[in-house]
Amino acid sequence: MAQPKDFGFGSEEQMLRDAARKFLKDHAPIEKLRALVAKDHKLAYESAVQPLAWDERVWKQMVELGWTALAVPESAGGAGMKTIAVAALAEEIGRAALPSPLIATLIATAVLREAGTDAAKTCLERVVGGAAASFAGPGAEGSWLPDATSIAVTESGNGAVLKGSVPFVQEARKAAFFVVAARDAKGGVGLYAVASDAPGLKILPDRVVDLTRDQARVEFDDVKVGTSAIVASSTGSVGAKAVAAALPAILTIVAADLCGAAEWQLQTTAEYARVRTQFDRLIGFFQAVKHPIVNVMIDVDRARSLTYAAACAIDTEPESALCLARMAKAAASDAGAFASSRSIQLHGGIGFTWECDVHIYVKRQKHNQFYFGDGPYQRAKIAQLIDRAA
Amino acid sequence: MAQPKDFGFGSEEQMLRDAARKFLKDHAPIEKLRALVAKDHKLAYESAVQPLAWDERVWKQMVELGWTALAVPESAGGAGMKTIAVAALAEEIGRAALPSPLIATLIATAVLREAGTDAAKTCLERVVGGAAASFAGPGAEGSWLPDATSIAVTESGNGAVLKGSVPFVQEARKAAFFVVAARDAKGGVGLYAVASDAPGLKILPDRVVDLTRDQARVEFDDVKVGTSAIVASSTGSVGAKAVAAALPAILTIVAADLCGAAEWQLQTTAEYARVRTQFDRLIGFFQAVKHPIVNVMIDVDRARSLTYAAACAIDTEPESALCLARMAKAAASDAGAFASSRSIQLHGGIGFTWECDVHIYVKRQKHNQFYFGDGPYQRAKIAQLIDRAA
Amino acid sequence: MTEHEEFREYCRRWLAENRPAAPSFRLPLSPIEVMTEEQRRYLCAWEKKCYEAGLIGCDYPKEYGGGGHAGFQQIAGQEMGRAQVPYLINVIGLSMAAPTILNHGTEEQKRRFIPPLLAADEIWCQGFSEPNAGSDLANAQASAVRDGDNWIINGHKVWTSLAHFASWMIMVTRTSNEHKYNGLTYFIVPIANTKGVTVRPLIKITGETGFNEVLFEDVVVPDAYRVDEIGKGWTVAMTTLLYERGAAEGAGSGGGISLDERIAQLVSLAKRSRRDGKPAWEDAIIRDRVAQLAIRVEGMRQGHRRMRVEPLTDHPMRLPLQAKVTVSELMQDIAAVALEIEGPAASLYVGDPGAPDNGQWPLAYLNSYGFTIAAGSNEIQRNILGERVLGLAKSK
Amino acid sequence: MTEHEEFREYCRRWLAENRPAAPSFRLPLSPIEVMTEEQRRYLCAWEKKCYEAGLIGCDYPKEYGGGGHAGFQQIAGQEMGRAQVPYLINVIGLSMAAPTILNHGTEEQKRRFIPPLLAADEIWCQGFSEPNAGSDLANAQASAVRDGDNWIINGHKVWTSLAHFASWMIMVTRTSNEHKYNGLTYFIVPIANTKGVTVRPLIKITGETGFNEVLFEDVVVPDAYRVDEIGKGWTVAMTTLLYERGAAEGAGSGGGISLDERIAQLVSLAKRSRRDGKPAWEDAIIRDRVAQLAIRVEGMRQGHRRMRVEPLTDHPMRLPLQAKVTVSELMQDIAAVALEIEGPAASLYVGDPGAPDNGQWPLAYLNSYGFTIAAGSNEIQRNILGERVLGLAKSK
Repeated sequence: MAQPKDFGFGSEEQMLRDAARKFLKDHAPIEKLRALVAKDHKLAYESAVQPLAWDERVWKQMVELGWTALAVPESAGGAGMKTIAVAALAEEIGRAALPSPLIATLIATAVLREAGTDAAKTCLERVVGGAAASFAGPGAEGSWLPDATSIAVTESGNGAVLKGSVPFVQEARKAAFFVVAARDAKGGVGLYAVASDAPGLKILPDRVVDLTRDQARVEFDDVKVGTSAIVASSTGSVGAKAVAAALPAILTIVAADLCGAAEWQLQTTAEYARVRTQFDRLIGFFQAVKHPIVNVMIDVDRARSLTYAAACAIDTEPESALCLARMAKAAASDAGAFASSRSIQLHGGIGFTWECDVHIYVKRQKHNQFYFGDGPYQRAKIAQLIDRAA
Repeated sequence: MAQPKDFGFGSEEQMLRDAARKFLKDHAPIEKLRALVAKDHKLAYESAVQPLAWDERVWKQMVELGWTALAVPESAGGAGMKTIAVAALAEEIGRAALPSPLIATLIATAVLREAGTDAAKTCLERVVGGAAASFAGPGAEGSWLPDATSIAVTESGNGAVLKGSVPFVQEARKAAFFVVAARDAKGGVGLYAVASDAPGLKILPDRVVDLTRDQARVEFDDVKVGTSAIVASSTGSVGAKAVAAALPAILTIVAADLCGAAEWQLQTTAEYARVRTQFDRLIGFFQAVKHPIVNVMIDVDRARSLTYAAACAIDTEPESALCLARMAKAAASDAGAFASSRSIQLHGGIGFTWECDVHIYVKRQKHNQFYFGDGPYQRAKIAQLIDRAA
Repeated sequence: MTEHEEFREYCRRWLAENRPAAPSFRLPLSPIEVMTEEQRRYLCAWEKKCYEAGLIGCDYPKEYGGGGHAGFQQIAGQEMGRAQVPYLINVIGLSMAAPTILNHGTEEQKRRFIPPLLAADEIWCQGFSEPNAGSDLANAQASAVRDGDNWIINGHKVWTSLAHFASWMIMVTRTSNEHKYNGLTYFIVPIANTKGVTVRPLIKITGETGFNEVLFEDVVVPDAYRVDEIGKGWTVAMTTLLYERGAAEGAGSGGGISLDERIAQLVSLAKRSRRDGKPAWEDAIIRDRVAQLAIRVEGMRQGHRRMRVEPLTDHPMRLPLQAKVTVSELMQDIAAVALEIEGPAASLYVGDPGAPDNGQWPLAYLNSYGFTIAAGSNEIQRNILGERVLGLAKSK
Repeated sequence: MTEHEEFREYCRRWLAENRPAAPSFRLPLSPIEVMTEEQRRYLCAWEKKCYEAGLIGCDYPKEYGGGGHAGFQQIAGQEMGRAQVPYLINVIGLSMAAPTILNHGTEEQKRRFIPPLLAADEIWCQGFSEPNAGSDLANAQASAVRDGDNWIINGHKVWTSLAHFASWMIMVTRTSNEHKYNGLTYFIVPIANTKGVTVRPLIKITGETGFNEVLFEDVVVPDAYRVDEIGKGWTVAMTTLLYERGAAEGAGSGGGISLDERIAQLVSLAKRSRRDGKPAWEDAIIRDRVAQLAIRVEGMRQGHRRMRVEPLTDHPMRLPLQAKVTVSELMQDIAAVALEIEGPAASLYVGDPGAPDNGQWPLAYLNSYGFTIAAGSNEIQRNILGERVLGLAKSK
């Protein structure tokens, strides 16, 4: 194994992680999250347009702390930190169930990094400066393959024209620009940077279950893109190649978010079992409570170990990164789903109420479970990889 | 629903079932079973040829009680009882984990019934007279479809010639004759009755895990069959049609055997949990013991209900019989596997020893779990049926 | 044609002719999520009409407003389910309060309470759970203190579906602290416009209201509203729960959408949904999951059938006591598989115009925990099964 | 090149050059199933050779026969695993007795017992379980009564792997009935040719022998063989179990066939097996199952790696205490999936010429229950995890 034993998680990474945990504890504690996203159930689910529930000041502080610069290479003015650090940060974001465009921006950053063009560099510099970004393209056909997109593109000497509509764009209303995957007439996939206020671009917000996120369908009605915004050309499907190269990082980041939230679910449910009494006993006494919690822990730990391993592989052993990242996403999706289910059930009647925080995490987990492919989806791909390896 | 509410399980069927239960309790109790099949582990698993461990006198008594005649139509001298009665009997056989060729004979009977020819009638008369039969054909490719067989046949005016080798033939050394499915050059499948001592027929006993059964590969080296033994011609694949028609009954009989044995596993494990003490408590107190046993009960009950429904459908609503029978086999296979796993685990160290009876049932269940297709196999077929119905 | 066959014919004809027009507003998936007054009015009107046509209360004695038949209710229920007409809103009254009063009530109570209950003129709710006695009914703390011919009730009940519409509550109170089980007494308590009663809607994780907490402050209840003897509350409550658990299937199917129908919906959803670029229904894992659920649905139906065939059951309570666990977990798993089929579209909630099946599946998934937790959590149900059916040592 | 890198190089070279010839007889899947004298001889010879080459006992102090290094044993273990050489038969000695004696033994005990243990000159077994104290070690009843400088031991131990070859047993006895936990005392007991000791092989459900019950009738043991203080048996036993549970993975992989290799075997088996007329590996359900197991194998490996990275673990015992549960259930499920892949061929046992993979899978499946039951059943392990790591109330 060419990987370092400690997953490359050294003192620098630990400092970042610990600082992030402290910052989020101070500036995004559960009380604040509740007030932000779950103050009013009618507002959350019955408004004509779902409200944008996030704290923009916290986001600005995060930018100041350098979190958007973290994954950006030094050549583009970023910190160029290892993926293990990015994963550790994403895990903290998940643990706080933070409503913010950071995860979307980190994913877009991963794609831009792999594109490697001047246009990509310009985008990355904007990210360092605090512009939130979101990757628009995959998801339409339940397909998360590198060339999945429902946007058509025509490239010419003057730039490119985008047409079509793409569903499931994350944090669409928080993003300053989108990294759009689009397919040309020959089937080649390119990547294009489009400002969220570009003429012809329309954001149609979804009504989503997850209270900590916004999501939209984004329509492109002959949106024009200058040559300087062609992040990767559709000729030779260069864009698809960049996405393919970024896929391990994308999966790892989403897995890390799931792991952080699952760890919160584990600890919160265990804490409830330590204090709640039924039948004259602390409910943690009952194996019908204790053993499911332990099973959650085992599943969460598997997902966490695999997530760190995937991140470290991206940094040090890229040839094994995709398989590990798919394993991490599969394990984290399943762990998130199981932790969610048990966190409601073992909280009993309380867990079924809006005022209990459990549902906020459950909804975020269900979202991430399916985003970029759930457990069975990843496993089908893993079977192909195993087959090749065997 | 055209089916009777009581599954057609009237007083006659109940009398048969109760009599069977009593007979088996008296003549095939667990102590006798243990002495018969598990007296010596070396004999069981290390003999050059696995010994035939069954009580032929009990079999003769069963024949006298009319159990082989049960499923045979009255026109062939049988009792022509309903499938629900056959299923109830098979369930008792499973509960006793009886080593006997009855299940194999009932399966062969189901095939012969559907063939409906004079040759089939002759075979059925032999069965009424006490000849054990076994159906040879499917299983070779992990396929249990009506036309699955690895035997080749050439039919002519004088009869037919069989060539080839077929694995996984049940109770091969106990059978007086085989009902052999074979394929002609055009792909048509016929059925042929072949005496177990026919020239050119060779029985090569397997070393099987299940101590309550014998199984063999049967080779046909140009075995000649007279016209009077052509149970169903290969022309027009009449044989495959007969097997297709018998398939619901076959699946139901195997499911019933699984259910009976699973019920034994449930009751035996519950009984152990009622008397065994650990940590100063009866182990049934612990939810880590109690809840798995309850889950076994729920699974066993699902399988039993579906098995009775499948049997009743064969009797009264044939159009829904195949789907119900596949559901019954899927549920019973999974229930048998789960009950097996928990019966060892919850018996603890004792359950891991040869002297504890638990392993005898576990091995029988694992065998039946796969025989004629396990849960996932059945469910793939059920999905097709649901699709057509939807 | 037997009397029962004739009645079935009658039900079918009547339901075909009297099916109500679909409302202009959305109805929630189950009666206990009914929130608005217009929903209540619509459902009560329908239920009263069914009662007047003889489809509700058929097996209750005539003197209590019933039809005086035997075995008719099951038929009417089946036909209402088949006809896919709206569900019955007074579900707690019908499945719990009425049978409890019939079994334990005084003659006066039966005459006073059962007729308007059957007619949907009075809605009922149930006051068992408390903040510190969720699955642990015997720990109920709401107190009832004797005061002449009256009782003074103080306490706090939670998880009380329909309390916001209810005239009456069936309630377990503590009348003695000396005995845990024998210190409980069962009452019928007026809820609507009663001095000292506060009904506060709780919000579910779905964002819906529909269940409540109810606070009692020196509420005066006449002794005539006591059900059965003082200190017999546990016994009476067990009767209620028996009917409630039996009714769980009803809540999932009878009157509303059947479980069969849900499987067909899954297949249809899978054919419309895309997974890895292909219809989800072509994905073998999805097919396996749906087939597994279909087996459980059919297994439950056949278990229900077998329950009544004595020679094919080994213990009289074995199948009935499984019903609550199996139906509630089945409903949960059906919804969970629907979300898997939808994939990223599972993010879209009720009210999103692009949500598959109008966003019902995320809603159904979240609501399913109501059923696995309420009416004695499934953990407690498994204890009961192990102890009562298999004779295992008590876990508490 | 660091000292550790050099040692790894050395191990590789030595193992490549000294790999033993395959025996003419079959070796069982794991050391605790070793039955015959020829198997024992072959394995002891190999183990002694490894010891003499410095691949065993590397981290033990030189005065107790070790190599006096630090961090070498893990490397040697990894390389033995990678080289797929035979497993070590003295597994109980190496993974339990030696570390326990090193931690709790007297200087004399260390000098007397550790060197021949490391050299495989003396085989060890463990006497913890009793017929009425399987998962409940604290209930041990085998008694030790003081008699001058000696102790008289009476009792009955079960589940004692390797007792038929063993010179010594580490044993928990009861020296006082007044205290449950503080009434236990830990001994080293001579087993071979000892008056009053009867070793009776038990037969496993696989039909194999290899574990035993051991009866003690007035067996005399000098006080010098007592480990740690009188009444401290529970504490000493916990040390043993800690090492045993940690070694569970070793039993499954190190030295023998690795779990990775098992996944590759499953893929190969699936390609050779036919399911519904096609290669089983084309069946999406089988692929999903195998991928799931591959994820668990990799997850365990990475968990093992993470265990040693303090900032990425939240509780020092959280990952180590999971090892026994995860590896034993993983081995069980790998075998169960292998049977599914084989389908009807899963009926064929070891010794059947047509059995896929020589019939190892039904054998492995049955044997897997040894691991989920022994060393504290997995039910008990889950209690320990919930209580020690998550602070939940004790279940006992």
